[in-house]
Amino acid sequence: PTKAKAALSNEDIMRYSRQLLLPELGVQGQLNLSKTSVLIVGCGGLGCPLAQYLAAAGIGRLGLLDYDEVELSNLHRQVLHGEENRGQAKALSAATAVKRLNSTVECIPYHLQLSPENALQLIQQYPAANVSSTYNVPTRYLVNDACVLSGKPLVSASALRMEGQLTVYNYRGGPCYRCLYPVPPPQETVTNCSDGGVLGVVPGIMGCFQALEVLKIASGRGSSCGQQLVMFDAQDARFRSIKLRPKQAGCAVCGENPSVTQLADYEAFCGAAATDKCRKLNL
Amino acid sequence: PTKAKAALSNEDIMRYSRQLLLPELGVQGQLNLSKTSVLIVGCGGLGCPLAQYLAAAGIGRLGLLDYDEVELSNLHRQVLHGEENRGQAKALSAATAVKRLNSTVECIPYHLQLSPENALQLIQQYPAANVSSTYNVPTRYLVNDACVLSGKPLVSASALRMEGQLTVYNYRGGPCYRCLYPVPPPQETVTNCSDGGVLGVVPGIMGCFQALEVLKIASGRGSSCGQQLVMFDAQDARFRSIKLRPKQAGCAVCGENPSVTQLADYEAFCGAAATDKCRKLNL
Amino acid sequence: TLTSRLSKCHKHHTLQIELSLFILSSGGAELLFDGVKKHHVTLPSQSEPWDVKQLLVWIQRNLLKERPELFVQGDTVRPGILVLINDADWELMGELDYRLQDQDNVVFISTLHGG
Amino acid sequence: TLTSRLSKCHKHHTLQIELSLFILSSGGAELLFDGVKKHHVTLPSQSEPWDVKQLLVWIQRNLLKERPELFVQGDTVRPGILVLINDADWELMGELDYRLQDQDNVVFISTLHGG
Ligand SMILES: [Zn+2]
Ligand SMILES: [Zn+2]
Repeated sequence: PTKAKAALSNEDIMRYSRQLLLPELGVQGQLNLSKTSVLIVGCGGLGCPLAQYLAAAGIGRLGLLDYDEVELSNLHRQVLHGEENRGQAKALSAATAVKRLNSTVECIPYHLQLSPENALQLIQQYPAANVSSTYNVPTRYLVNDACVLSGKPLVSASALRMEGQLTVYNYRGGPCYRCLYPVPPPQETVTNCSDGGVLGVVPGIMGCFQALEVLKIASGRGSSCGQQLVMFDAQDARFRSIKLRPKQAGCAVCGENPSVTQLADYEAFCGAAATDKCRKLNL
Repeated sequence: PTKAKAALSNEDIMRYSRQLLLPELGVQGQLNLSKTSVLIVGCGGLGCPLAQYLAAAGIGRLGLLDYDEVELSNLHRQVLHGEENRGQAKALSAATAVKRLNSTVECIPYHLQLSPENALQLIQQYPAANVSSTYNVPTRYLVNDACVLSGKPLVSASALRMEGQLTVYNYRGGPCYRCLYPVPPPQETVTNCSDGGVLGVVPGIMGCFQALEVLKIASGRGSSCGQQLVMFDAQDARFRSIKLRPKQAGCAVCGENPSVTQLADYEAFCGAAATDKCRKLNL
Repeated sequence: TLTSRLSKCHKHHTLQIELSLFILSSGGAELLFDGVKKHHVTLPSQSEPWDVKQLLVWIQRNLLKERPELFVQGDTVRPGILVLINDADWELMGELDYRLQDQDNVVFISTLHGG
Repeated sequence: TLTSRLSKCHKHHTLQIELSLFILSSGGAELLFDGVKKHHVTLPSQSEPWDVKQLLVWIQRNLLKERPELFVQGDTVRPGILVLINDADWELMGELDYRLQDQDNVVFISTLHGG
């Protein structure tokens, strides 16, 4: 889908010289990056550093999806946007910022909400890693199912208050989101950033971490976070890696007899709206 | 030094609302941030995300020091700069980008090299945490000694290839850089990014981590990385925290009978030049 | 290794009267425990070995201050909470039937939804 | 706890013929070990307990491929390399005199200077 590069240009060699030196990447790894397209679902606190470092590293194509507009209260953590972008679509604002950094990356902003109607078609245009940084529960199930149905890995992270979590789902035989969470949580137990608050640099760290895992997958080295949950506690500056269960034979979407074979109504399934605009504070 | 705020403005409350919600920060913590000034030594791969997240969070004053100009080979990791900034002083380019994100932060670019002649005077203008993201050996000793002589903590990180390291020196009775490394390393064993290469997102993660520790110190919560070495291995996505030795009684600068009582010639001490422009590849 | 741990566990319990555990909660689950993330608890001795199912009941009675329905549903944890035993997903350890050993580390982690 | 570890160590050595260690290197120090970061080594039995000073000599003879002067200077590691024993700075453990125990984890880490 993205223009297949046979070789690096002189400008590429100059721009990426410091990472071309790495035996873990090298010229072949860099060419692999340039052939990779990644969809970022959500251009918020996680999506901003993620898009920034993927573009800087030379990912071929970057889809930037967000239905929301930039607000002043975003700027403490959504560092790709600026004060002048208030009111602008986040997808557009992010694309402009990314272009400033690396104009050779093909950047496609999507100012829309991911839905069961458009998700598969969109995700199938992004052959490699599909990244979610989305927070609400219905969209997490939607992105998961769309990734499983299209056979793509999902590099998922979240951040709230002073904590972060990261897992690569549906990757090399590992579990999908539904394998871990077959039943959605009760809505009153779900807290988002507007309710619970978040220290901006925590999604900063987690979004960079997502970028790292996407780059490891895209370059051909592979992620070390499949079937792993990485937990970060910012207060004591500690990371913990947890071994997760394998792919579950009884999983509704990736199991042996899946009951989910197409995308359905995720708001009904979760008993929640797929936006985070209004939500009560609970825990 | 920076204007002492008695209360938050309505715009502040809107902008920082998501972090004001945190019991770990709150209004008092936010006011503490606005009273803090931080000097960032080096606006490169670590300094960029560091400046970005400190400014986003509402640090009162940010000194941005770098003697270098933006080059194309910087852009894979130095994400505050853009293609249009090539040839511009990094300190200026970083200041412009930071202003775009948060115009309420007082931003002071220093396009100069830190030296024994200017270091103390500069650092004394930044009462709270002094952050170094500088890589060459003489500058590390210079910044360390200047921080010890002015009684300020030093949040230090480095990144090379696929690895990162972080320590908060001279903090709450913990060791300084010299306590750990009383003798400089042989010059041929020192590798920098031009020699060894670096995956851009690795300084991204470490710079965010520095920002986190600066924010914890500045808000009054305190860092958890004094007398600790945090090691990050990007290939297996693992962090390790190592307990370091305490402050050494025999340390030449922070010990009981210090022999270093003013800044001296660090290039002679280290047998190395305080730039990273030319260096042979060794290990 | 699960079997060896279980047998070690059995041996343990015949020698030992009380069971000491580290209980951690994070991701928001700590709010059910009065905001405290780390608990070091001692379970009273009993003739049978303690399993996780019994631990959940004990926690409800002794640690949870309010709204136990946000922690358990039926005899297991509610959807959205992941249980980790000694840094592994409890699904790998036998879930509710895992027999607890002295000094075990049990973590209740709520999935985060922010970004 | 150092004393208790040392006495445990003594006891260990009277029972045991060989000493098995995990040696890790990072930050660039692994380049002295042929680029390999993790080594699982077995030290031969000897009448006296092994200490770190002897380990450095053994490493020089058995693991380092070239340029030993970039690893040791005199009888200690060269400036710029930090030694960690079981996740603690070796300065806390007795440095060269620390007596190694079976299954000890020894890390040689080079200070990074990139940014
Ligand atoms: Zn599944
Ligand atoms: Zn010192």
